[in-house]
Amino acid sequence: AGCGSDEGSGTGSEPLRIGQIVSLTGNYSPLGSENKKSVELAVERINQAGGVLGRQVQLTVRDDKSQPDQSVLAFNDLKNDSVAIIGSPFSNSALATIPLVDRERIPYVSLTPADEQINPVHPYVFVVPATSATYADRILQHYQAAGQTKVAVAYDTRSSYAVAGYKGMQAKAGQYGITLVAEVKFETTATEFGAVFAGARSAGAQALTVWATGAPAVALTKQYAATGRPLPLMLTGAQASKLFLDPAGTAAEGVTVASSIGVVGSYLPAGPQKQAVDELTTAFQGKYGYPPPQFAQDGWSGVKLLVAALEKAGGTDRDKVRDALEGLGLTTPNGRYAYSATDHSGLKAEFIAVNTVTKGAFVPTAETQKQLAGLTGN
Amino acid sequence: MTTVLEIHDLVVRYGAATALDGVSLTVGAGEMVALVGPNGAGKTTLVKTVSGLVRPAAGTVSVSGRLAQVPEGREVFGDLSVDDNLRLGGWRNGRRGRDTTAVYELLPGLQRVRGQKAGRLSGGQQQMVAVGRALMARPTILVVDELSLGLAPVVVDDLVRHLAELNREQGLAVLLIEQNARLALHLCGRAYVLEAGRVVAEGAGLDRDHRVMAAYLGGAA
Amino acid sequence: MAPLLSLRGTTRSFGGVYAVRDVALDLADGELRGLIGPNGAGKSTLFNLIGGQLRADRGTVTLAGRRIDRLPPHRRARLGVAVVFQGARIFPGLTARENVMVGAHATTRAGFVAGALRLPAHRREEREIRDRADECLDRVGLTGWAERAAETLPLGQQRALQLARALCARPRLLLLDEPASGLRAPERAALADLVTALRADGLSIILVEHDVALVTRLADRITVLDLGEVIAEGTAGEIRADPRVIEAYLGSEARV
Amino acid sequence: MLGYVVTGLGVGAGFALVGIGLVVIYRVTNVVNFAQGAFAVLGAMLAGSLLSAGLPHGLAEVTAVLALAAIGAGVGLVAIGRPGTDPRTSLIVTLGLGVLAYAVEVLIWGDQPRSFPGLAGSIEIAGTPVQTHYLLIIGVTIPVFLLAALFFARTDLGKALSACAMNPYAARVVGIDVRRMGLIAFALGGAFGALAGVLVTPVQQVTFDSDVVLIVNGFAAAILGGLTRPAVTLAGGLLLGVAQTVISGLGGGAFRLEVALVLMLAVMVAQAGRAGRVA
Amino acid sequence: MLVAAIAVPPLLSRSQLAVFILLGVAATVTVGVSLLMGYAGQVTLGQAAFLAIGAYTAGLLAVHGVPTLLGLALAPLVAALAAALIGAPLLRLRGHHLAFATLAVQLILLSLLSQGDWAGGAIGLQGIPRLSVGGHELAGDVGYAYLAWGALVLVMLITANLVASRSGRGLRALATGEIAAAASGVPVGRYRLTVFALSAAFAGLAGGIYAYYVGYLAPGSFPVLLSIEYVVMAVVGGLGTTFGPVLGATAVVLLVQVLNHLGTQPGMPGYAPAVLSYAVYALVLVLVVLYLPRGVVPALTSWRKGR
Ligand SMILES: Nc1ncnc2c1ncn2[C@@H]1O[C@H](COP(=O)(O)OP(=O)(O)OP(=O)(O)O)[C@@H](O)[C@H]1O
Ligand SMILES: Nc1ncnc2c1ncn2[C@@H]1O[C@H](COP(=O)(O)OP(=O)(O)OP(=O)(O)O)[C@@H](O)[C@H]1O
Ligand SMILES: [Mg+2]
Ligand SMILES: [Mg+2]
Repeated sequence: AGCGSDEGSGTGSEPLRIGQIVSLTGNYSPLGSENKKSVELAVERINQAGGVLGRQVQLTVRDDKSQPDQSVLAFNDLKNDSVAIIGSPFSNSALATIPLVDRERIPYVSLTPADEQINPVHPYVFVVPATSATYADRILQHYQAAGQTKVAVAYDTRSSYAVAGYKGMQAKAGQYGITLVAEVKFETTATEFGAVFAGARSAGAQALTVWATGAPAVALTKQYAATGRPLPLMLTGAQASKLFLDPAGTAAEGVTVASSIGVVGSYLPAGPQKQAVDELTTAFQGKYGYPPPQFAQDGWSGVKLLVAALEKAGGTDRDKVRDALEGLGLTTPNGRYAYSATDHSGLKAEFIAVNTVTKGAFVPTAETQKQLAGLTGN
Repeated sequence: MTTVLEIHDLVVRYGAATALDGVSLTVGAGEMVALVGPNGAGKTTLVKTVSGLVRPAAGTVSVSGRLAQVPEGREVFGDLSVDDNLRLGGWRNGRRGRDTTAVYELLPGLQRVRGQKAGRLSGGQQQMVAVGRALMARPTILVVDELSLGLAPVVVDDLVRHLAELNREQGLAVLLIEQNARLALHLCGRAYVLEAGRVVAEGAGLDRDHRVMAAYLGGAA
Repeated sequence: MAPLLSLRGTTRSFGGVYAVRDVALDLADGELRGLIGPNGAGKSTLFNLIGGQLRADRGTVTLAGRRIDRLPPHRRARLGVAVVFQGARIFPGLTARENVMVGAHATTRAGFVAGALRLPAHRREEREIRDRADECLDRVGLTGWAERAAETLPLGQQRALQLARALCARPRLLLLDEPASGLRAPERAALADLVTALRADGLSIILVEHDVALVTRLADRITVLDLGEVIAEGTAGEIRADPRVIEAYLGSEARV
Repeated sequence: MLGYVVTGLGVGAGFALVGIGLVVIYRVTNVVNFAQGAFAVLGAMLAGSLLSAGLPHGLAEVTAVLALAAIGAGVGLVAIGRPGTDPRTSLIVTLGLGVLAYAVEVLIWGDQPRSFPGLAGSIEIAGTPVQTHYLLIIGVTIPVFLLAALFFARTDLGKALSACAMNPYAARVVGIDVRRMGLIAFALGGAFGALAGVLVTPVQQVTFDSDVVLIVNGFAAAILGGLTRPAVTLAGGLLLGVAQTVISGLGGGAFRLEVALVLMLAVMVAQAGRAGRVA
Repeated sequence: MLVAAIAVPPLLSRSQLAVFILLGVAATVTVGVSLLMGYAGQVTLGQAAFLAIGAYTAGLLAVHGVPTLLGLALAPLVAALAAALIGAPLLRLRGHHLAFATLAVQLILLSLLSQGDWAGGAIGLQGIPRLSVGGHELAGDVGYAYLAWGALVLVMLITANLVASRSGRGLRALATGEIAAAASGVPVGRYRLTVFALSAAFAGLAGGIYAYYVGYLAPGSFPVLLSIEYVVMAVVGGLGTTFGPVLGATAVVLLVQVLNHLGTQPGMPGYAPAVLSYAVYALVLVLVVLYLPRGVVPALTSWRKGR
């Protein structure tokens, strides 16, 4: 207890403490470090603007080391002093912590997209990133619009994000009149993907969706390019950042990538939605020198959601904050959130963009540009 | 006479135990010197200090010339062939160091197993490798920690004859530790008797000294 | 009377080369047999075939009428075979006394559970083992060394330690592989006395030694091995006179 | 099928290259160098930086390899430099230094993944496309292993190096400077590690913690030969690579690792069964 | 030790208590690792696999309604059984081969778990009930602290007794001289297997406690790095000592916690957590093993004796 620094700053009243559990070391640190940067940035700007409820926000960060039990330790460390907790980008960490959240009844804003967090609804858990199922939905819409009915799916069996995405497509494909003609599995440590392309092609697929995170996506894309781009390739939200573009390099040219709308914010029409994106982009680019990746958008949006709920609740009472979150409608760089008592996932498929990588940048497809045009945020 | 090995007031400790307690010893050029004494007297410790494996607490060791050594416990390179073991013995002698014929002539028992891994040899064969390896270095001073250990009598005969010959013809100096004290004293002109880390007797003709033989070497018989 | 140990057709080769070839050997109960031969003749290999460290390619090993050649070494130890290996095979990290206590494994039984729970039966057995170990240490003249870490003992004492460990198993058959090597004359004399005493206790012993004087003094009969085969067997006098043995092995020793 | 095999050889050659560094160091020092993966990662990151600084391909990679040889010697100095450090202690030290490398990498290059281009394009073998870069990896690996095997088996220096691990005491007795040999081995290990890193990065990517995957595969390749035999390491790596690729090709992508590991274990146990009867 | 285990928990804050519990769990596993490596001479890089087996045994049984106390009792048994089955073929391997084999076993186990829907797959096993004894649910952290440290004291007692016993002597002998041990009547194969299973049982017991305490299990909770960390803990504390594992585990766990707090202080640069936790951890590790190569406990002992 009492681990945060004591001195309050600003108006003289006690600072308002928010805890963040985040992976700063280990496998998930590339995600976690972006989460942390953006959360800190958001807090910093809110404090500059006078804080929340007239109080300065004080952030206490704990590293979960990409390990679930360390997340539990971190939670135990943070829970007493914090009004709310922003959770780990590692789904296992989040899932290990949620039983404690249920018990302690403390608002928990999760930065990992695992469906298990919201299905069933945990009263105090709110998810910020669009879940894999949401992405799956949007990708199927895209295929439907493009008239592609035979689709192959490949997924990393070790990544819960990828497995959930695959399951989402499997469940909904029928609704969109699409058949999954080939389902190819691989592992996180795979370096060779000849079988993925061969499997898709021999099944007569018109397009291939690959669900993966991290290294395999890059290796797969490079190989995709090296083998002459045998069929249209769709990647998902985990690839919608420089984390993917940089190492993949020119191999990524022409690949389709689904992303949150914030990634292609510059194509948005003027309006609150674009403003929300621009605010983050300007601040983030200004401080760190590169545009905010997806994980930064999530962290930032999480803080915005939490702060809005605190303002709405008019105090730090945990139950009131929770209730406030459930009734909240807020436009963030990720899109407009509408949590409800039965839906703690907030984002819908309309806030997912489908882009093509062109000259090392994400460019929305024509269809998506139409979709974006409708998103003013009002 | 110039000395090739000079040990002065050597003290060696293992933790709290003192293994050598002020030992001085010299070997002159072309001289054969025996070092005898009961088990645990400190003979091996002295050899290890000479080769730098054990750091003395006090005292000095100075060597002039090329020193080679037959260590206690054979210490062959187990996964290398007999041939390679011998060659490594002479590895600082360039091409000459690769010529193993002389050693095989001296130790014909090795000839049959020259391609075998040394670690798989019989105990006595390994001892031959250790001796042969030391000879490959063409030393000017040879330190032997146990010569006859595990060797058949006929082999010991040959080796003793050969060492004497090298000493006579090439002026090889030898410091010899040998379980068979009578043999050692017979071969060497001079000897040191070590007990409990101290030199208790020293000189030539110790094998004729009945008192010494009786007290330290198991009777004069 | 049937022999205690009996080998028939015992053969073992390494990579096509015979180390032991068609050896037949009978050891009477209570006999002390010398085994000599040139370096690499196959003496240690033969011991390993009896003790179970190596498996024979063919042939039989019979101990007190029972085939043991397919048994693993620890089972043979339980049947009364104890080996003192060439060189110093001690257990570093254990004290001298503990080294010897390990030898008692062959004749005691307390298992993991008894040990982990410190059952009274186990504690009683431990006391017995300890007493027996001290007795064995005493017999080989290591009483003063009991608490020392085994690897810090000088070579001679390490050899004696191995012998004490073998004795702690209360064996019927003792295989001694060059027990005197590295010993000085006084220790050598003490060893000879000990071996004589053990023999008087009824132990059967096979003694491999290059100290021919020692072997001829102690052994009833001597077997000579060369290139894996028995080339001679007889009394000390017969062996010393055998020209093949002189040529291959004894050299000038024969004159002594 | 043949295409998968060729690709598998390329993948396996990468594993073997990581393995050979382990072998070289182990063979001389008895130390399993847990920093071997870090050598690869550092080499790759360094080469990437040199490339983006404008150095041409080839020069950048060679510079990185040389730099890592120096770093390798430095690691060796810490791990085995103190007289009397036993190999198990050194192993933990290399583990520690591998972790230290994380800190350095995060400081200099950040925690985001990196990659750089290699040989572009692919060729078709028996109906399966094979990335040209894999052929480059194979083309470099084979001579490296030939040289390493010849070096250890035929040259005096090679034998003197091996003697150090077999019996450090005896090595000193015959006048080999065991410490210096150890440092040479670590330098070679650093160079091999970097070579592995710069060769596999174009088909994959590196993050500071990629070393775990690299070392697991490299260890797997090297262990078949008891961490001492270059030729068996190559065989081990290729076996591993081909097995994984073919299994994926047959549609068992999800069980690639398990099958390959079980195969390795089976080979190891069989080997041990054969060796077990001798001694 | 016992005193510490009894007296400390009530004095700790809840966040310290959580560290204390997980420390007990880690130390319990480390005692097994130290037994294997320090006394029996077997290296393991996959001990977390048995932690996982114990944890999943307890977790799966509890999820399917088996009384939790029974689950806790079965956790070490199943882990030991698994070790015996795996060990039968693998223990023919020695040294680094065995180390690699244990690592491989863990990798295989992890991938089976992450693909097994029955085990919750990669997403993990949720909703594990808390331990209940005779209808009373063990809900408070203090209870788990007693449980974890009780288990630790138990495995330490077993280890200390065993090592001093006839079998323990056999084990220590075979670790340094298998051939001579076998010739002295030590059934080498059976002993190696038994001690392997016993150390797995320790890990399994720790896993059972872990499962009920955390209430959630996933393959990600048992990474290979965790296995390596146990080895580090054992070595840092001092192999072949009774208190080494506890001290080693405590040192590592506390160091990690302290560095986490330091690195995440406000005002620290963004790379601070990573750099601090890697660099300082690494430096401390390197210095400790270089300057106290036999571990902390032996160093302390000889220092005390030396005065
Ligand atoms: N590593 C060690 N640690 C502690 N004591 C040791 C160590 N090595 C040797 N000693 C002790 O030092 C003393 C001298 O041993 P050393 O081996 O030099 O005797 P030695 O004369 O060679 O005996 P031997 O004739 O049996 O070979 C002995 O008391 C021995 O116990
Ligand atoms: N494991 C092995 N692999 C290969 N060859 C072996 C092995 N063990 C023994 N040999 C060979 O078998 C032969 C007999 O060896 P053994 O050790 O039995 O001889 P020995 O009679 O005991 O000799 P010494 O008197 O020198 O101890 C030797 O040529 C040896 O090289
Ligand atoms: Mg000696
Ligand atoms: Mg022999």
